[in-house]
Order: sequence, then structure tokens, then C-alpha cells
Amino acid sequence: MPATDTSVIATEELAAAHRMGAEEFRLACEKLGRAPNLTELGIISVMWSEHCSYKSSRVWLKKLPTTGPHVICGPGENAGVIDIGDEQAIIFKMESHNHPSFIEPYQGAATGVGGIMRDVFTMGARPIALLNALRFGEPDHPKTRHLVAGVVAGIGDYGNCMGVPTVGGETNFDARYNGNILVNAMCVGLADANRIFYSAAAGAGNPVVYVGSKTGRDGIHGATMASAEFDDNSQEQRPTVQVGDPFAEKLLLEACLELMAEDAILAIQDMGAAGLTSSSVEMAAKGGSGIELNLDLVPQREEGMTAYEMMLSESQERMLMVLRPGSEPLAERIFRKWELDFAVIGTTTDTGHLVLRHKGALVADLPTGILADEAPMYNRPIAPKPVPAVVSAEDVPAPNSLGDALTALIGSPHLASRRWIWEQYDHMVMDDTVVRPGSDAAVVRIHGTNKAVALTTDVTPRYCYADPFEGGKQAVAETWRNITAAGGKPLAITDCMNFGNPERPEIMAEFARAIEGMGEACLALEYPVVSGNVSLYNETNGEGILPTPAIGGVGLIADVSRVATVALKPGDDIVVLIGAETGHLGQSLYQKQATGRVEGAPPPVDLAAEKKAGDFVRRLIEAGITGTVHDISDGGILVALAEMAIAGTRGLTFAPADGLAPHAAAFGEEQGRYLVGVSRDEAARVLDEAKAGSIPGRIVAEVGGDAIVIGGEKPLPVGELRRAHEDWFPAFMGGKR
Amino acid sequence: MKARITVTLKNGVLDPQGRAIANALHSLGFGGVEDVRQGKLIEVELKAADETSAKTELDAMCRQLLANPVIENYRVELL
Amino acid sequence: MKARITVTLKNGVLDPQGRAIANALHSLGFGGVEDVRQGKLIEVELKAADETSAKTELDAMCRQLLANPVIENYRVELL
Amino acid sequence: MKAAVIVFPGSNCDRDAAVTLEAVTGVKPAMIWHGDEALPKVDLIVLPGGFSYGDYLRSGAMAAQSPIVRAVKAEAERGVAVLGICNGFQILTETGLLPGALMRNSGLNFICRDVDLTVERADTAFTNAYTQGERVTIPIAHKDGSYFADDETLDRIEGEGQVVFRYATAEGGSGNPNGSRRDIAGLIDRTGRIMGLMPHPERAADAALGGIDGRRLFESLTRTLN
Ligand SMILES: Nc1ncnc2c1ncn2[C@@H]1O[C@H](COP(=O)(O)OP(=O)(O)O)[C@@H](O)[C@H]1O
Ligand SMILES: [Mg+2]
Repeated sequence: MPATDTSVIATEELAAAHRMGAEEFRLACEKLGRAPNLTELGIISVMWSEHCSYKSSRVWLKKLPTTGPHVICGPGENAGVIDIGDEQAIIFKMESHNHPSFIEPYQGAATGVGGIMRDVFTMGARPIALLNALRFGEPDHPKTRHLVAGVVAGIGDYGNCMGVPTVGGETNFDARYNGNILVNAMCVGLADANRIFYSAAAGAGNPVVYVGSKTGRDGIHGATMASAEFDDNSQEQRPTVQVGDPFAEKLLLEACLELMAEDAILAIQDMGAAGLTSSSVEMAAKGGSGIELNLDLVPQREEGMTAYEMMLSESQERMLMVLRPGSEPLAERIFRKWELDFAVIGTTTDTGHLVLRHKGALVADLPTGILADEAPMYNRPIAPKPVPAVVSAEDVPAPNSLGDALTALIGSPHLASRRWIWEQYDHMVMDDTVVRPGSDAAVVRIHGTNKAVALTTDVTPRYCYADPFEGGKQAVAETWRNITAAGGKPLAITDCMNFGNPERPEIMAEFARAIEGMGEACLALEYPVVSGNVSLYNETNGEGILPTPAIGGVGLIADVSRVATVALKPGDDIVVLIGAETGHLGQSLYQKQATGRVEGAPPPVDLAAEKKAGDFVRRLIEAGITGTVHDISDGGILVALAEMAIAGTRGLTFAPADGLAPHAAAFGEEQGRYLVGVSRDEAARVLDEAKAGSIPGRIVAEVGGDAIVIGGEKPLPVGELRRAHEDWFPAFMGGKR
Repeated sequence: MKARITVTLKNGVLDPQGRAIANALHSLGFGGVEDVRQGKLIEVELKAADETSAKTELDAMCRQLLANPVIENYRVELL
Repeated sequence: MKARITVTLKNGVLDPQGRAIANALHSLGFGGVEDVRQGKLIEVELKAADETSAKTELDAMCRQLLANPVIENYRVELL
Repeated sequence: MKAAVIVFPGSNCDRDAAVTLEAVTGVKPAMIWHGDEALPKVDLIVLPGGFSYGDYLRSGAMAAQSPIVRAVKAEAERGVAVLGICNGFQILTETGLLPGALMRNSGLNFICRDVDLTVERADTAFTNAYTQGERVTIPIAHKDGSYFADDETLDRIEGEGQVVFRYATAEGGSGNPNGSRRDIAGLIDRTGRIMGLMPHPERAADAALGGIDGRRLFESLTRTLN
């Protein structure tokens, strides 16, 4: 007779097969007062995994500022919640699905989108926008094209089917992601500020309800192998990839929102990673209660599933709820209407234990404290590497022609238009997308109102690698800047911390320093962190990814008619630069293009100057003085000007700064800067006001004609620049590059 | 030479399409339908020296492009 | 009873998926590939009194739902 | 004008259609759940965009077989106007209410973008607020929008003036985005009562979102059906 998963008592070897070290296994036995059985080991190992316990990152995450006058709920729940006035709240979060997307790009990315949407609608919000931050290996790596195609199709198909617009994101290529791509998805939802749903399941005797799709053997984590040794029937190696069903998720969304309008739900939690295990444990632990489940009642897609398999399955499109007793019939009616599974599978208790029964037997009995608050926490050693010295402009060769360099940059993989991606995403459904992808932040109107949210994701990993502290600051500041450039008041951020192996002190130092930099920026900009996610061990053969703390920012626009976009518009005669010019070429894309390397210190972020310049630009938009703003980021001023010209189909004449080497003036990546399009009359006034506020500013371009004119060089027709900018991506994906 | 490749989902892999088709067939009154799985059919017209080399080549195509071994099985038949 | 239904595009109907697969195979170096057509495979598990009634029923399923006669042909095999 | 919007599980442009209908006609449309038995008496039935029943198998195939679409067919036979947008167009071809079929885009990918259309017929219940030959800009968002019919059918529907919108491929037009035969973007049936189109006029009816060229389609209907 094959051994069952409860008759097997865990050993160190078995724990190792669950990626649990001997030390942790001993600790688990000690806390439990006995050795766990296999089911229990499975549960403990996933709850103590880095993914669920944040054991390496928690000590650092605590340092982030998470409060502010408009924060309704900070980190710790399924998503962060902020107040946008009029009793409305925005609920948002970003999450990684890196590893699954590398294995199966289409399904991995799709289920990443599905997962982040559940985090948001679990709390009572209707998702109103999606964003995605993507990092791929270098374009000519043999896997890259296939991964890009699969990831983009997966994100698109899932979001498109859900009817939630995907309005923005970012896309990088770098060899350091060859073996570990990053797929970070962000979801933004709208809720009634007085009807937010939380996951704490306080109180005993309340029904625990399972809704959504059936449970199969999907994605049973790394421990599949271990469990297979105890299963004589396992001829075929089980797939560890989850398959998404966006249609089921759409039904789940509508059904949940319908039930949320009633007074029936006491607590609710989506089943994400480690499905039933983490959802039930977290609900009980947060509520200070216990939970008892009868696994026979779990809707199952396959026959003969064991308790172990059910508890570890990562089948998608499922939720766990604790209902007010007596409301089961109402809830059941709603879920049946939407043709979803509905089952009362247990009750809350006052024991503080997670108790599982299956086929009449007690198969697990674990104190929830061990699994949640008492999970191991590490203060891992850090070994920061020295910050490289500042590279001076003279040490970066000047190009023969600024125009040629511009054309090459704007048509390079790093700066080429991402239209090929975002046209595969329905970015207009729900009829509130006021600013579409392709500008700085996307702007999505709050349905039925005159307000809007401005949304963006940003991080510059090469800066973070050179100096994680400045890089962390810069990532937060860049989202703040992009929101500001659209006319939004930045309110709060979510983060997705993608790093390598935290057991390596130099990686842990990257993490720690990035957090410190982020925290400093959050404080200075009054821009707290309300949710986030950590993805560690992004390494292959000892080579880690670039440190990538992706930041998702949300801002508020009070009057949707006062927004700005990057496109030069008919009334724009002048482009005014707001911000300082120092010609910082270290870590710039120009440096990479000219030398094949990025070196030196990244551009520093002066947070006080950042805030002053941003607040100034935002006021110009709010006052209706301009509707054309672009922040300056990758590629520097000349690239930003070209983007404005291309988007607006207008030419301009560039006036580089006096006293700087022309290539440094054109392509330096100093921070905290904006380009503002204004009429000739307004230009003088804007500059006077800037001066009065001691904010640096000057006229950097005259708008006119249909080419970009740079000194005595041959004018660059905007149409040609556009072609360079637009053609790279389709040509690359078509195999023509 | 003509070949027919069928690509099917591995056992246990969720097949939302198949399930949706089964539901639709039920509501059309085909009550006898117990399960539906959807797969792909790929017909390839191929120049090859002989059957063995054709098979080898088709197999390589499946592994490299036509099927994802993580979730799919494939079968090659020469017609 | 188990049946295999294959749904293929009619002759003369453009098959962009098939063409894309052919191109991808070429760029992977499978130069011998002359043409690719993609279709659907639908496997049905069915309770039926006998083969004839199964066939009739499967045929009805195809006509009503599984194939679109404007663009597709279908074939039913009992396994 | 009183309108009904059919809501299938998986519909996702139902609200957008309703908002636009209300904005243009001043009357809130009835939202009809696919499981509902009967349709209310209305002047216009809208089959909205989205992914009805998940759109598995073929886009619109399952919805075409649903009881509610049978009811819609019956209403159409009584002369009620039917507008199918995107997935609604796919459903109408799958039911046979409109000829042809909508296949995977020639580029295989989903495409969401503004496209230019030529108004081929400005004398229908759906388009009389446009002018014949006018070029308008309306977004598309679909993966299966490549219109197919055999030559004989194409010649017939062209001959009978059933092509209402075409993707503008001539000078300055944004071109045929999906490989549709004869650049067909929207069709009307022989009775002039049933229309389907891939572009989303309801997404081009609010100036804050960029364009209002779709609005006149609803204005035409209001004018005709009032
Ligand atoms: N993966 C993606 N999905 C959707 N939109 C994207 C994606 N990548 C880039 N974009 C869009 O392309 C535009 C340019 O992106 P990026 O260069 O990162 O902007 P910025 O420098 O202003 O942060 C933005 O509007 C952004 O939202
Ligand atoms: Mg920007």
C-alpha cells in the first residue's frame, strides 16, 4: 500500500526536498513539539518560504514610510488603500510573476495578471486599470523574442478578457535578465471608502466558504517531487505551471462585487501563492481565531487528490470567505448565478489552530501562530559595494553628429516605442482612459466624475546596480515625476522588489540600500508605500538580475480637463526646461551607446529640488497654462524633445546649454527635470515665476517646422525620427532584427 | 510528405476551452457528453528524404516550437 | 465512448496562424517545410447507445457548434 | 428611443454601450442578463463587445447558440433593430443573421487602436447622421476581426449595398488593420435592421476620451427609431 501523506512523518531529508533547511526544520519541530506529518510539512514549508513569510526582507521593509493623511490601509492586507475624496478609495498593488513567466511565458504572465486583480477585488474594488513592468534579456538572446511574445500575449489576453484596460508600464532589455525575466503586474481598483473588505477572520463559528474554480493539481510548488515519491500513481510528472481562465475570473469578479453589496462577508482572501494554505492561515492568524476545514468538501477538478495536494495547489480563480452566519443561501444564489463553485468547507474556531480533516481523519493540526507571526525572520548580513566615482563628460566620447546619435538612441531597444506592446492591450475598455499609453503617466477618469487618477511604473535598474541607494530614490522620484508631468498629485506607491539571492551579502546590501533610498524619497515627497511584493532569488548559475525595485505610483487629478501629455500641440511655440543642467553622462543610455558600457555614479536625485520643480510644473497644468509636459528621463533632454516632437508631429530647434559639452547637454540624465510646452507669451511668465521660486529654468527649444534642428547639423525630419522610433519593435518581433 | 501533428494538454492541466465547450454542448441538449478536451491540429507539408528523417525533423519542430513540453503532449503521424 | 473531432479551415480560406507557424519553422532552420495549416482538435468523451447514434450525435454537435460551415470543415472519428 | 443591452457572462463593453446610449438618447437602456427569459419591448437591441462565455472555441460561437440570442433573433424578425459591436458582430455572423465570418486578425495579435473608416452608406437607420464617403476615426479592440466571406457572397453583399463601413486604406487612411476581405469593417443585413461592426463607436462618443466620431451612429438610431 502506498504511504499516504499523513502517515509519513517528516524528516530532515523530506524537509530539504521542500527547500527547508535543517535549522528551520528543527525550529518547526521544536515549536510544534513534534515532527510534522507530510501534509503539515508542506504547509509549514510554504508558509515559511521567502514568498509567503518575507523572512529576509521584513526587517528592511519595516523601514519604509507607510502612513499619510490619505492612507486608509497600508501594507499587510491584500492591497493598499488610499482616499481620493468623495468617499471613494483607490486600492492598488503590484506583484511579480517572474519565474512562472520564464517557464511558460503566456500562462505565467496571464496568471500574474489574474492574481494581482484578485488581490484588488478581494478588498471590494472594481479593477479600473492594469499596468505591467517588464524586463527581458538582451534582444539578440535566443529566448528573448519568444518570451516577449508570450508574456505580452498572456497579459493582453487576460486583461482584455476581464475588460480592464491595461494603460501603462515599462519595458527594458538587458543581458542581466537573460536567465531571469521580470514580469511585474499592477492593478488599480476603485472602491467605496466605507466598504473595504479585509482578511481578518475574527470570531468563532462562522462559515468558511470556498468560491470560484475547482481545485486541481496546478502549480503544486517545488515540493511536487517530494510528494511524488509517495504516490505510486504518478507516472507523468505533474506540471507546476498554472493555467489561467480569465473568463472564470471575470465571473468571480462580478459575483464577488455582487455579494459585497450585501451585508454578508466578514472576511475575504484570495487564494494566491500556496492557495488554500496561505488564505486560511492568514485569515485565521490575522483574526486571532482558528479555522477548521473539511477537505472532502473542497470542489475538486481531479480525482483522488490528497490533503497535501489540495492545501498546496495553486489553481487559479479561487477565493476564501468567512460569511456572516445565515447568509450562505444568499451567497450561494449569487455564485450559482455566475456558474461558479460554492461550498461551505469549514468554520472559524477559537482554538488558534488550523485543523484539517480529510476522509474522516484528522490530517493536520497546526497553531496558526507558528505559520504566520512566528515564522523565521532573518537579519541577513549585508556587504555594500563602493559607489563608483562620477564620470566626467570629457571621458565619454562625443558623437560626430548629435542628430545621428539621437536617431540611433531613439530607435534603440531601450528607447524605441512600445506601441507593439500596448496595442495588444485593450487600453480603452471601460471608457475612461483619458491619457492612453505612450505619454508619461496614463490618466484614467473615475467613472461618472470629473476626477481622474494618474498611473505609472518606473525604475532604472542600471542606476540601482551602480548605487542602490540613489537608484531606489530615483525609482520613487521618477514615478512622482511622471504623475506630476500628467498633472497629477502623487499620493502613494506600491513596489515590487526584484532582487537576486539574499543569502549573498552583496545582494542583500542592494536590497537594503534600495529600501533606504526609496524610504528617503517617500518621506521627502510625502508619498508613502501602501503595498508591495518581494521577489528574491532571481538568479541563474550564480548570476543575479540587476537590482530592480519597480515602483508603481498613483496620483490624483482633481479636474480631468486639466491634464498634460507629451505631444506638442498647436499653441506650443516654446519648450521651457524646468530643472538644472550639469551634463551627467555616467550610467546614461548615451554612454552605453557610445562606449558599449554603463559606468560611474548614476545621476543623483536632489529631493528638495525635485519637489519644488514638480510642484511648480503641476501648478502650471492645474492653472491651464500648459497641457504639454514631458519629464526628462532615459536619454536626456534631446531624446525627450524628440519624443514630444514625434508625438505631436511638430518640429523644433534645440538650444543646448552654454558651458556644457554639447553631447552632455543633450543626453545627460540629470534628475528632477521637465519640458513644458507653452505659447510665446506664457514662456516669459513661466520663467519669471520659476525664477521667483528659485527653480532653474530656460528656453530649450523653439517649436516650428517639421524637423528637429540641432545647431548647424542637417535638419532631422520628424517623420524619419518617428520611423526610427516606431520601427524597431515590430521589426524585432518580426525576426527582422 | 504530409504529416499531422496533434498537440494536447497534459493530464491534469486545466483546459478552460474544453470545459466551456462541454458546458455549451450540455446546454444545447447533448446530455451524453461527459468530458471535452481541446487541442491543436497542425498539418505540415514537408520535403524530406525519407520517413525516418521526416519523423526526426517533425519531432524537433514539436519540441522547439509547436508544443510546450511543460503543459502539452504532442503526437506526430505521417499521412 | 471516445471521439476525436478535427476542425480544419476550408480550402481557399486564408490561415494566418498556419502561415505564421511556417515562417517560424523556416527561421528555426526547418527549410523543408512547404506549407502549414492549423486546425482544432476536440476530444469528446461521450455516453451513447451505440456507434451509429454516437456518430449522429457528434455530427449534430459539429453542425450546431463545433465548426463554422462558412469557413471550416470537420471530421469525426470514433476511437 | 428605448434600447436593451444584452449582458452575457464575459461581456465587458456592456456598461460602455449603456453609458453612451444614455448620453445620446437621454434614456437608460434596459440591461438584459443572458439568463433572462424574455426581452422587454424595445426599439433597439445592442449586442455589446467583450468575450461572451469566454469566447472559447470561436468568438461569438457559444453566444450564438444561447437562448437569449434566439429571443433576439425573434425580435429582429419582428423588425426590432439590432446592433452588434465587436463581439456582437461576431455573434451576428455566427447566428447567420449577417453573412460571413470573423477570423483571427491577419497579424495574429489583438489590436487596440484608432482606425479610419469610410462611411459607405449614410442612408441607413444606423448611419444617417454621417455623410456618404465621409472618413471617420473610431477605435478597434479585437483579436478576431478579419472579415471573411467567399467571393460570391462578397459580390452579392457589395451589390446589395450591405457594406456600411470600410477600413480607409486610401491616401492618409490608417489602413486595413486585420486583413478583412475588401476592407469590410461593418455590415448591414438586407432588411436594413441588423448591423454589425468591429470598431467600437461607443468608445468614440465622449470628447474627453479623444474623439466623437462614433456618437453619430447612436444619433442616427435615435433619429430613426424615435
Ligand atoms: N509593458 C508596457 N505596457 C504598457 N505600456 C507600456 C509598456 N512599456 C512601456 N509602456 C508605455 O510606453 C510609454 C513609454 O514608457 P517609458 O519610456 O517607460 O516612459 P517614462 O520614461 O515616461 O517612464 C509609457 O506611456 C508607458 O506606459
Ligand atoms: Mg516619463
